[in-house]
Amino acid sequence: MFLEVNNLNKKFNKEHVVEALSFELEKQKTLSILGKSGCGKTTMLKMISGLVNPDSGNVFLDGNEVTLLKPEQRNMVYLYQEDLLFPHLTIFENIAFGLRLKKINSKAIKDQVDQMAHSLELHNQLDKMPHQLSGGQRQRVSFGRAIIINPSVLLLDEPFGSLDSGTRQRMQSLFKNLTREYKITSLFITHDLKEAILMGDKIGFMQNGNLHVYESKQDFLNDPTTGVNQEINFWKSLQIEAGSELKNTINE
Amino acid sequence: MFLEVNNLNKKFNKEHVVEALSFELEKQKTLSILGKSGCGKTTMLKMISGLVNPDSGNVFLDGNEVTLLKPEQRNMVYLYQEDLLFPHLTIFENIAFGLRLKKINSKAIKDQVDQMAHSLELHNQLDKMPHQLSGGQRQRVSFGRAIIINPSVLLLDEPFGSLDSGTRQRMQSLFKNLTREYKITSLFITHDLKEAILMGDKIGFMQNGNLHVYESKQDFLNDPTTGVNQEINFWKSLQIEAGSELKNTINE
Amino acid sequence: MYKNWRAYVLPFLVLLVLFPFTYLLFLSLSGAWYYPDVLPKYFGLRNWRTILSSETGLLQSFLMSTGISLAVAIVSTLSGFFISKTVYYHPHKRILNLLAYLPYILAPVVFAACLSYFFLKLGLFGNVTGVITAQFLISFPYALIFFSSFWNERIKNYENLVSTLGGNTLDRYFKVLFPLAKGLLLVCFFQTYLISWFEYGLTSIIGVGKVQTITIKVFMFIKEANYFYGALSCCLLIFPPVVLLYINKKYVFKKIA
Amino acid sequence: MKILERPLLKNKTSATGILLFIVLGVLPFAAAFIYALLYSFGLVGVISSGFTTEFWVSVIKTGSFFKSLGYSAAIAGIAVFLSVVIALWLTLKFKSALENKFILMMVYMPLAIPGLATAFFIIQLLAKGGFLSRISYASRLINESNEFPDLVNDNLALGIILAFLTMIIPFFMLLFLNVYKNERIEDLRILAYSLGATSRQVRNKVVLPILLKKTRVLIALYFIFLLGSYEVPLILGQESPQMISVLVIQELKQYDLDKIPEGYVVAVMYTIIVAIAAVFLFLPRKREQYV
Amino acid sequence: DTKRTTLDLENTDWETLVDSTSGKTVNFMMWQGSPVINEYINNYVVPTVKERYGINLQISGGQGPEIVQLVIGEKQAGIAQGQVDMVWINGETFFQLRKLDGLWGPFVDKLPNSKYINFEDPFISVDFQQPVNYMESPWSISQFALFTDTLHVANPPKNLEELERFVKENPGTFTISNDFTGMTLLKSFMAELGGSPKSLDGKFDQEKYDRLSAKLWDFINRNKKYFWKSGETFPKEQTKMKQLFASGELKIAYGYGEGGIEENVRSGLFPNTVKGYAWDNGTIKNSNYLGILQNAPQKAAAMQVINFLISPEAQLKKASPESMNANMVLDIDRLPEAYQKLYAKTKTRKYGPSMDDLKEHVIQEPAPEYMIKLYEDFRTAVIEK
Ligand SMILES: Nc1ncnc2c1ncn2[C@@H]1O[C@H](COP(=O)(O)OP(=O)(O)OP(=O)(O)O)[C@@H](O)[C@H]1O
Ligand SMILES: Nc1ncnc2c1ncn2[C@@H]1O[C@H](COP(=O)(O)OP(=O)(O)OP(=O)(O)O)[C@@H](O)[C@H]1O
Ligand SMILES: NCCCCNCCCN
Ligand SMILES: [Mg+2]
Ligand SMILES: [Mg+2]
Repeated sequence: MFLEVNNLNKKFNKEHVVEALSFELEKQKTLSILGKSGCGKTTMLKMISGLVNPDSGNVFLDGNEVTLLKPEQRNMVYLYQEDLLFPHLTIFENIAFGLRLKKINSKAIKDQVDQMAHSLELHNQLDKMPHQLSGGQRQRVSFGRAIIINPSVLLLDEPFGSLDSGTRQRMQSLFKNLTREYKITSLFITHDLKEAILMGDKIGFMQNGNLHVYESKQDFLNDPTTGVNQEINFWKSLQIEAGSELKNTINE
Repeated sequence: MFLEVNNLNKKFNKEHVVEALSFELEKQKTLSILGKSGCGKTTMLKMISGLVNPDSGNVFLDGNEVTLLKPEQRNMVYLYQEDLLFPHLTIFENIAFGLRLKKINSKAIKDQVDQMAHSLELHNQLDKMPHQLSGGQRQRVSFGRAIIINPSVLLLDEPFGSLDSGTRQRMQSLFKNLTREYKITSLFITHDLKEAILMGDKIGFMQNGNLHVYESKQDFLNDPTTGVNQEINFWKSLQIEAGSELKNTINE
Repeated sequence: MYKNWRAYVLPFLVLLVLFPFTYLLFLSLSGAWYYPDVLPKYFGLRNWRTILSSETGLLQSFLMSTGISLAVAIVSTLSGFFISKTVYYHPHKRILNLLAYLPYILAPVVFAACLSYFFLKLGLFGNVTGVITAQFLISFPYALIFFSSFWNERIKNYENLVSTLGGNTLDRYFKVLFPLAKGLLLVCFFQTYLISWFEYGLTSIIGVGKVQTITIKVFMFIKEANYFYGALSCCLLIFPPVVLLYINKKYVFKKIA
Repeated sequence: MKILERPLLKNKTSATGILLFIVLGVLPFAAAFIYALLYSFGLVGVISSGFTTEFWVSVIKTGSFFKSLGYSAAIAGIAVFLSVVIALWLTLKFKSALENKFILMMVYMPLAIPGLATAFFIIQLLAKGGFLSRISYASRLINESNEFPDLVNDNLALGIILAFLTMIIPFFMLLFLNVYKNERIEDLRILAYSLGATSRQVRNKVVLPILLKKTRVLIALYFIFLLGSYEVPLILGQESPQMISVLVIQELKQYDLDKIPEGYVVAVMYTIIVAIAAVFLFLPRKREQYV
Repeated sequence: DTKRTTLDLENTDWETLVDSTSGKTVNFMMWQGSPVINEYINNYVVPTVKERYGINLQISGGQGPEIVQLVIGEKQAGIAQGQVDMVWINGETFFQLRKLDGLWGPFVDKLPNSKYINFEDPFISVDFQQPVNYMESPWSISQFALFTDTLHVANPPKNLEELERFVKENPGTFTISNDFTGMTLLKSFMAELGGSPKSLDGKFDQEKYDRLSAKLWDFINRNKKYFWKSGETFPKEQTKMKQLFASGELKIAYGYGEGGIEENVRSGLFPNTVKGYAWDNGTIKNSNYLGILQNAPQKAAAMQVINFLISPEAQLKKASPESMNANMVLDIDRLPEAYQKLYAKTKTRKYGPSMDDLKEHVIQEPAPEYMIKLYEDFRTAVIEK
């Protein structure tokens, strides 16, 4: 297995936030993770990326233990839940940040960033400073900054939470393409069921500090506790409510 | 009309962000607003609440022009898109903030905050400082702090963006109940179609700096550009894909 | 009315700030200014000529002072910045913070009096190294505490962000921490520079009057009876930092406002 | 924060950092203190003749130490309080003006005046024979220099306090400006407004608490710094009571060499008292971890 | 290196002694607060000793207390090779350094130029009622005097009775500096209360001190409400008092060096109507000295420098009112004739009195204990009262 997490534990004061958490993930797969707010998702990602130290447990990447390595030695990128842009850098420089660290030549950086900005629909915003952007724009910058460096593992903490559905869809396919193209393995935290289903090769559900990974998507769809059925019912009822007129529209 | 917005305009540098924006809203109604990321939603709310000055145009509240009033004189509460908590106050004090301003006695404040914290599912977190909370928890604090003071107008900028679907649903009904009970008029920005439909008495769609408010929900559902049909199709296809097994689950 | 009031206060404050500089310069050019005259009977360069001719080696003193102060400011600002990070992120930062205050409890002159024994033993008496070390000992804690307010959760997140994007320690400092702390670094640099530039009591004890910084050279006159020379000495002390400030103004002010 | 991230790595850098901190920040102080302590009991010093408590007894008996400490604390307290108030007021009132480079330069400039020069200037300006007195005389407000009010070397330490104010107000302004920016106070201020706060409430419940909590360490530092200041009270103070450093140095440099240990007694007592006070002041209670 | 530098003065003649001083660096610690003194040292003494003897004379700033602190510190730390070779001191510091055994010597009788000094003169050979014993070389001699602006005060007080009347008529214009200078004035007052200029001569006498000081404190406390700041505080240093005089707050001030006003008038600090004058019962006269520290690394070179400083040439230059304006410590009659002629031609002072003017009113410096007691009691009996 490419990524293995063994029996991770974390307490804050007396609160057991992550408890005996274990799972595995194959290379180039995406694991979508759902879970109630405050259940420990962010803490888990931070432990995997090395930003928070687990009280116990291990993390293996490609067979090597990385539990105690520095974040920068893991070749994993953690994408913060809040859009944490560098306030002293322009949007261009924010996106280029990881590339600059690699001392790639400026011309190449410019090309890559411009292309990424196009995909992110941010090509008009490159000269702005972070505080001049809208919430969704900031989130996209943050996403672009992480993915542009083609990390072997990408840990995403609700990367598209502030996007409208259209933009969100385009970002989702961007993500899909890039992970495929660059063979990226990823964990993808989201609160959106649809997104979880679309993005994940596998789906995990986190509860009480523990992560349950479903054998297959079907298992997930079959689990009554996930809320999928409510969702389906909602849209179904809407269809009925909207009547034939809507039905026509849909079937066009 | 309780809230009237007339021909608002706002430019940032040369970017026309809000252009000739007008709409009206009746008392005690909620207007859901959808729109592409970066289309000007936040800017609009900030102008209505007085946090950003419009280049031109007027805002009327209950017949009185408020365009040039300071934010604190408008009796509107604007709920930031990013969770902006007071870093020097505990969660309890963050929620209590607006009540303390009103010089309500401590006992009453404690009761109200405790009750609100329960509804927000934050009763265990009251003694923490903001940086110790998860993203969704912070968002709920921010929401609770705004709604606890029963403002006559509430402007919400994606209040539930970081919540899992279960929590989100409970927060939605909390919102519904409170607006009904306290006769709150509100603008509700969201990227979630379902939420827009559920929360709004009316639904608006913002595009090119302009807001189009649909006459009825039906009109909205019938509009092919909103993305509703894709959503319905998705869940429908899921149902088909999942086959009979899933169907049973759903119909249970 | 409200607006008007403010429009007057600001120019007044500016005049208030400029007044001492102008007045001291004026006084240094004056002579024969007896009570109750509002203006002096003599105005010219006499005092300056007298002092510049009797104080040989003023230029060397000036250069040496600049060197000492730069060394002290750079070393204490940087070490204060780095060490304050470990101190204020440390689990026992409450105790450490308390310890950091201790050097302040003794006034520098008293501190010097108590430390001179050790400096003598270490051969740090009467030489530039000793003076730099001694001045560092009082400016370092200052810098350390100065940066305490900088370190917080958000800064930590930014730092982590660089790491997760593949940046090493150097990147963390040069790409994020230094730029974010630039304003504070500059203020601290300036303050520690001034602590060193103006330090008299400690320098005179540890330097035994042999390390003749510009301050040592001219402070005597301030304390003497002749206030025209006193004013002149003030000018010699004050104007170099002001010029420094002016030259760096573009650089200093960009990040602070 | 209880959370120790990545202990192995942290411990190495952390250990070096803490070690440097102890060596550079704590050790010299400890050495100086122990030296003073030994001196005060007659255990070191060229004219020492073995352990004795006579110097302690003598200092405690005369009581000038306690008077001096109280006097210093009052002056430093008043000066710090006024500086904070004035600096806050100026910073908040003129926040937008302070973005102007020239105005900002005006805030920086006073930092370039050392305490001794400030004291010197204040004497030239405010003494009975000073500039203001001459102007008052010329405009017939007074008929002789003696009628000019007592503003330096005076009972109320007005001159000292004024000097302190001019020295630290600019510093506090720069500090507040920085914190204002770093802590996103502008955003939080607007947020508070929208929650219905009046200007006054925004100031008292958001802006000031955040500014003060973030800077209280430095404010306390300046209190201690003023408490122990030397040059300014030396020039602008009166002979009795005197500020504490002036007293210590006077004792250390006194003509009667046999009494020098009394200076160290004063220094030791002062250090102990302020250290105890510092424990109460700076050891923040666990709950207030936002610093 | 811990090797103690010693010189065998007994068995070495001057030529051998100074033979190897060329190229040596001598550290001279002195008070540097006056441009005319600095001018004399920096532009005359330093280049001259360099040129003539090849000695690098380094000046470091510091006076009595700093010197004493340094000696105490180095003694404690057992420093054999000290930082400073020679020092400029007066009786107060001499007393302290003797107590600390910090001075090296006797060496003065070895200096060739010491032959011009009259060691019979008690104002030279006795410092604070202590025999100098060639442990320090006299450098200048001076007398204490008072001064006033004759434009405003035509008849300044010359005894305690007149002073009492004066302060009542001119409240706030007289004070006593709480330092060496002020205490020296108090000693003169005490001598007056004792009935004669000689009343404090001899060893310290506790009974005499108690009796006279009681009278003195009574006089001061009775009148201090008419002093500067109503006697609630006193200037810490004599320089402060001079500033107050210069700015017009005080009408009478005083100091060593016959008041030390010549330079102040010349530089424009005091108006040219300021004149020094004598006190009826006399004021203290004494010398100030150059000493070599016990652990001085360059004792021979320091001797060479001191020998130069007491040479007729250097002394004559220093005596000029336009230079340091310090009285020669040399006996005119012993000088070579050429220098006697030159001396006769030196300009006289315009503003300060000469020592000749004051010679009728001379008091010898009393025993050091008087100073110690006065310091302490002035604080407890006057300032803190
Ligand atoms: N201070 C500013 N300076 C310059 N441009 C700005 C500023 N604030 C907003 N903008 C620009 O205005 C446009 C609208 O921003 P706004 O925040 O209103 O968008 P939004 O609809 O809220 O988007 P989102 O859904 O992503 O939050 C964006 O292109 C943004 O970059
Ligand atoms: N530094 C901290 N100190 C104390 N408690 C903390 C700290 N960080 C997180 N917690 C607590 O740990 C729990 C899990 O937090 P975490 O951020 O992992 O949740 P999450 O699953 O990411 O939630 P969300 O979906 O809301 O972002 C929460 O109850 C939170 O309050
Ligand atoms: N003990 C050192 C304290 C430093 C305080 N700096 C004040 C600078 C004012 N210009
Ligand atoms: Mg989270
Ligand atoms: Mg927005």
